[in-house]
Amino acid sequence: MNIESGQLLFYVSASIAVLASLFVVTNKTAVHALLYLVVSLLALAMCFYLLGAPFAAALQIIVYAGAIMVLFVFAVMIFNINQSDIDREQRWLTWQSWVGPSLLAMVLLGEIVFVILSQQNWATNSSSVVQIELVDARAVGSLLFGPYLLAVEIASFLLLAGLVGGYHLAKEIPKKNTKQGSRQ
Amino acid sequence: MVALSFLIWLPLLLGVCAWISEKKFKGSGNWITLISLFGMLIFSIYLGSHGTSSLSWEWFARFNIHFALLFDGLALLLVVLTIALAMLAVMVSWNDIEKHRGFFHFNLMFSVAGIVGVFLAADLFLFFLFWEVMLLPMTALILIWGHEGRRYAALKFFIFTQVSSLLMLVAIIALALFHQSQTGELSFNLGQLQQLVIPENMQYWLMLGFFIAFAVKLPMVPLHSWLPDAHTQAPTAGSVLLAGILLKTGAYGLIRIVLPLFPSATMEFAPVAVTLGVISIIYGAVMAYSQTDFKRLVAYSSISHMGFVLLALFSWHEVALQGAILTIVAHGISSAALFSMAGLIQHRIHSRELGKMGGMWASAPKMATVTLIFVMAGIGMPGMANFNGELLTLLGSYQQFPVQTIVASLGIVLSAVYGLHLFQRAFQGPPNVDVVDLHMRELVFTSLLVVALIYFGLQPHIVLELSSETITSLLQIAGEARP
Amino acid sequence: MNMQDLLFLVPLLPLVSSIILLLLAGRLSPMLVAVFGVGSMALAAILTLLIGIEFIRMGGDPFQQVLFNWLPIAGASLNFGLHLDQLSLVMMGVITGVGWMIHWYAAAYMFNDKDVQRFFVYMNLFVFAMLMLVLGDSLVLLYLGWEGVGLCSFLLIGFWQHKADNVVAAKKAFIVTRVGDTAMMIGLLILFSEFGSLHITTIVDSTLEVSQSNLWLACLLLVGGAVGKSAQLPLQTWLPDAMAGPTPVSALIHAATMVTAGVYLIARMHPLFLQVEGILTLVAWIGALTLVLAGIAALAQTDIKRILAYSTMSQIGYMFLGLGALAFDGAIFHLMTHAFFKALLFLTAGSIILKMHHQQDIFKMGGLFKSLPLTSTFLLIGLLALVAFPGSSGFFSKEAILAATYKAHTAGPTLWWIGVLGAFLTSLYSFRLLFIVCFGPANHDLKEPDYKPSSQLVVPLLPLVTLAVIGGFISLDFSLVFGPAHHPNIPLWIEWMPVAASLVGFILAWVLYFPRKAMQANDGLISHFCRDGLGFDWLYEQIFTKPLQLFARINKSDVIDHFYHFVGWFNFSLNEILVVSQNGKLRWYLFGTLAGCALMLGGLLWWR
Amino acid sequence: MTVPIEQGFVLVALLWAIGLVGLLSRKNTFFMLMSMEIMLNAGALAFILAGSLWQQADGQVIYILILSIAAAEVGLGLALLIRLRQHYGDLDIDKLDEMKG
Repeated sequence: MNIESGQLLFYVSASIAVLASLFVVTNKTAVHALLYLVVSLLALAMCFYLLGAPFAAALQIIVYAGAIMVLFVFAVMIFNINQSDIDREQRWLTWQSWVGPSLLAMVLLGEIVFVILSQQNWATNSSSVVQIELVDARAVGSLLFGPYLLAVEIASFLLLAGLVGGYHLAKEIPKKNTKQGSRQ
Repeated sequence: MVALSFLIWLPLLLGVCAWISEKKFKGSGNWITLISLFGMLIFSIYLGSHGTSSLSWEWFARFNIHFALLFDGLALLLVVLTIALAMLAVMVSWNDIEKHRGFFHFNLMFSVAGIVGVFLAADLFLFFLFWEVMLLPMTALILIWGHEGRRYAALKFFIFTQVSSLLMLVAIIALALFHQSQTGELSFNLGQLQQLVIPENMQYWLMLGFFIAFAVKLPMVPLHSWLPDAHTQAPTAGSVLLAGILLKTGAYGLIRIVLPLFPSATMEFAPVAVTLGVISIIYGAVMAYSQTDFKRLVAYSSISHMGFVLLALFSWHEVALQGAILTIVAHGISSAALFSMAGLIQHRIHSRELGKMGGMWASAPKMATVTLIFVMAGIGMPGMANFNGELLTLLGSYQQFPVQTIVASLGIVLSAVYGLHLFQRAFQGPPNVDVVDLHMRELVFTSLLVVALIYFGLQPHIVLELSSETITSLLQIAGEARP
Repeated sequence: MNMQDLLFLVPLLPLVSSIILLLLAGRLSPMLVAVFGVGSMALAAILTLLIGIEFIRMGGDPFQQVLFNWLPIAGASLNFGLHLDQLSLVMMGVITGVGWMIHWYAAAYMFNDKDVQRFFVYMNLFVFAMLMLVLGDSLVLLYLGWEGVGLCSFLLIGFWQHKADNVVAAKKAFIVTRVGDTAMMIGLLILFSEFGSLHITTIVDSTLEVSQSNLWLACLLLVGGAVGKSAQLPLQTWLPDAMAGPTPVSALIHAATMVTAGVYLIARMHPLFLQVEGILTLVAWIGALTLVLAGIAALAQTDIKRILAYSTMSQIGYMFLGLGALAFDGAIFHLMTHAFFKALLFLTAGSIILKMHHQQDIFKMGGLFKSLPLTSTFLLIGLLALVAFPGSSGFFSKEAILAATYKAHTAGPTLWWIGVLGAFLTSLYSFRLLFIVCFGPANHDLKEPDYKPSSQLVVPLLPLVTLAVIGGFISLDFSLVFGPAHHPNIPLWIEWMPVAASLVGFILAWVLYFPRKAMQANDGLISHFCRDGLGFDWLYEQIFTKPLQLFARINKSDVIDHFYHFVGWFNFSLNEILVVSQNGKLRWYLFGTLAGCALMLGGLLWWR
Repeated sequence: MTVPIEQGFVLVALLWAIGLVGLLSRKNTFFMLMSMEIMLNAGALAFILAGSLWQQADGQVIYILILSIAAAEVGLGLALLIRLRQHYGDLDIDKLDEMKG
């Protein structure tokens, strides 16, 4: 693979990810934002691949951009978003609401970037450019089911808890318990 | 000796018995508590008659914490005092308690267990545990059966004690860790810790941690402000226990822990402590004079009396130490007696205000006579127990701190001022209220108190003999620590 | 059996009687009460007499009796022991003898009072305490008696406790004397630290080298104690108010025995006083000033008992003068004769007051010689002894003191002249009292006849009358306590000068006070000032009582507590402030958290 | 292929900051959730970067764990959002302020 083109590809996908993320954050329509999010995730998957983690890239596409985003899509469907929601979104998003968070984020970003750039010796080699080597799924798998077995188990518990909790919470609730219901 | 630990389990167990039986048969709790306390009294004297005994069970082996008890003369003295005053507390509040009577008895016995534990503990961790244990039932006593301002008083009592005992906990842990750094092993055992040679500076800070905890309990001005509220708002039984014994745990801690563990630091600190003691004496007396509430007045007078103990203990003089122990016993009896009189009066006229009393001698001469004797004991009438303590305290402290002792002597005048103020406002002058005189049960325990006060006034030997071992060892430590 | 071994019974008898009366409160008839109360005193007095005879027969050597070990003070264990010597024998004689008479009289005087039993409890307890005071072999035991008599004095002054005034007077007496007691207590501390013991003989006979300044201070403090108990300047204010008690109480406690305890104390500890410079001169000056001031104050009184009270104060002033002039034996002699005639005077006054239905104002009396001839004669005899009429008991004792004063190196002519002035004042107020009470027109409507000679209110007075007249001829021997008596050679005019002064006083009293018409009390400003005890009460009120009360009122709720309240308030306020930030808005929290992160990270980078 | 590693981390920071801005400024909880996804992804990228830096598989392992956390979080979060929508009719996060002090 061409080294130059790989690096170029990385920059392009990174730019896409950043731009898509920006759109996610600023968009007023939930579905559009969601689609931008998928784009952003896919761009990141590309990055992962370029960084020598093809397995992670695959998972990013299948699980993240696939399964998890489907959840979002279902949610949007259940929400039944219409024009009034978009209008409300329009009302909420005044320019004032952006000032504070942006400033804070700028400051933090500046600080973090300063920290990152002020580190001189990132790796053992003197250059800050790293030769990427492929780490394949086999290595990941043997590690995952070796030393990290406990973490895997805990993650399974977490998912189970998430499953049960999600089911319980999203269940149709009796009308009398809702505020809407009591108001009517 | 396993039997020793019964002194702690028994009150707990019997307290539960009293609780249950009070639920089944109304009024039986009083008798059960009284009889079991009496049994414990006999038991403790029997145990004490065999001389010093001790016990040590491994508890948390990892931290080298032991369930270690030590029952020597001083402990015997205070345990007997505790049980006797607990009996007084039961008799005083025979008909006073209206709600949760069973639980009341349980709390009473629970606090007795805690206090006895404090007096017996020979392991600092255990000591701290009991120190906290005795706090809970006492707070409950104030909170549930107290008078009008009980919530405030109970909270104040709890916070003061808790904050100060945290300092003690820090000091205990620091001490144990220091032991580890010196010998490679954690230790909470008092005897082992006494062997430590602690550097001057560290000794001073550790000493302060313990000192503040005990000074709050004692209490010492300016850490006294929980006491008037707690004593005033507590039910009579609570006041009796508080004034009679709980304050003594502070003094006991000073004798058992602060003085022997940190001899040179206490000597360095002595001028400050003694001055604070003198301030307590004078300030307590003046504040007692300012009060119009019977119990509050007696509460402030306790501060004044315990100032003498502080003065005596930090003088590091044999006579003064004798005086301190005599004062501890004497004040235990006389203040408990005065609080029980306050309880009897409140039971009759439903008020503690001196303004609502007056001229009660006319209708209740026996009560007046008994109160007069208690007041006179309190203000240091020779021939009564308190006088011996004060005299020995002053004689001993004068050798070390002449100026402070002379100022402390002024407390004698002030004690007369508040004592007479109390007595005259309540019992003399134009009759204001008619009260029922003492009846048989009340007469019995008040006369026992009178006899005790006069007996210890004329024959203080037994107290001093029991405590002589402690005093001797303290003096030995002092001799080694003095440059 | 040796009579002296029964010494312990002398204090024990009154104590036992007191305890019996206390325990059987309300169960005994007044007659039985009197039998117990007076009987115990009679037994004690007879026992004292027997012991005294034996003691003198044995040559007067001090006798010790240890009853039991009291205070095991480390290194100086203290016994509960009695010490009998010539000094304490005389004191014991006065206490039991005069005390017996007063008890007897009191039994009749108080017979109809419903609290007669309580009265005798206190009286007997008082006698016990007083006997402990004089017999105690250690200063602590003496202090026990000292406080005990103070307590009984308090109880007896406030005996009729339904009256608020009596109660206040009782409290005042106790607290003012307690000031003195405290001084004495501090004195004990110093003595203990110097001598390592509180046993009187050990201290007195000690050959230890002691610091003069400490000893001086200790003596000064002992004088402070004496001054408080004996109502001398500056702690004299309680005595006139103490007259609120029943009259026999005034006779026993505030004339014959307790108030002279200070004199006893100084006499008992005199070897210490001889070791330090100047302290005896101070004692003499205290006595001299008190005797003059009390004499002046007595002149303005209208209450018969208050006159006698000031007179007592002034006579004790003489005793202090005697002590200061090294005439310890003279002082004790005067103490004894004073006990005789002042007890007589008080009891006589009591008889008059009883007849007058508790009227104590002398201007409401008058002409009593006609209506109460016997009582008035007793009064006259008592007053003659008081003004030291030649041949009466008071003459010899006062003469002894004044003669010694003139010569003594610690006193001198100036003090002697003051003493003579005192004699003049004594005579003036005594005859003022006599003239106003017994002569002139009657200002009352008394119809009853005088007491019968066989009355129980008269019989106890007869021994006192006899002693007031001939008591001066009793020769007391104090050689083993105070050293051999020496009679200074003094010019004749000095010996008779006090008599002349008394004569002048008599004449002046005749001119000023002999009632030619109905008399009125002088109500001028100066009279008021003198009647109120020369302003000492006012002064002490301003200096001590008012500030204490003010402080008590201001600080009732304890200023230190405010600090803890502040801590509580501070925390609550802090809570109020922090609660504002807890607005429930998730984004706000997040913003806060991240701003904190930004700050910390920034700080870290800045100071790295 | 070579990637300047600090540039990778700058990308992480950038994504994270964008997510943060969204999280702080959006009132709609749905958008907040999405912003959180972006932030999570930034975190995941950081681990992948570190993994490739050290030539170790651990980074990817952690990525998988992050993935499962994200899955659980999204599941629960969306369920909550559905309840929220049922209660209030909209997804205004500021309406959930009953825990204020």
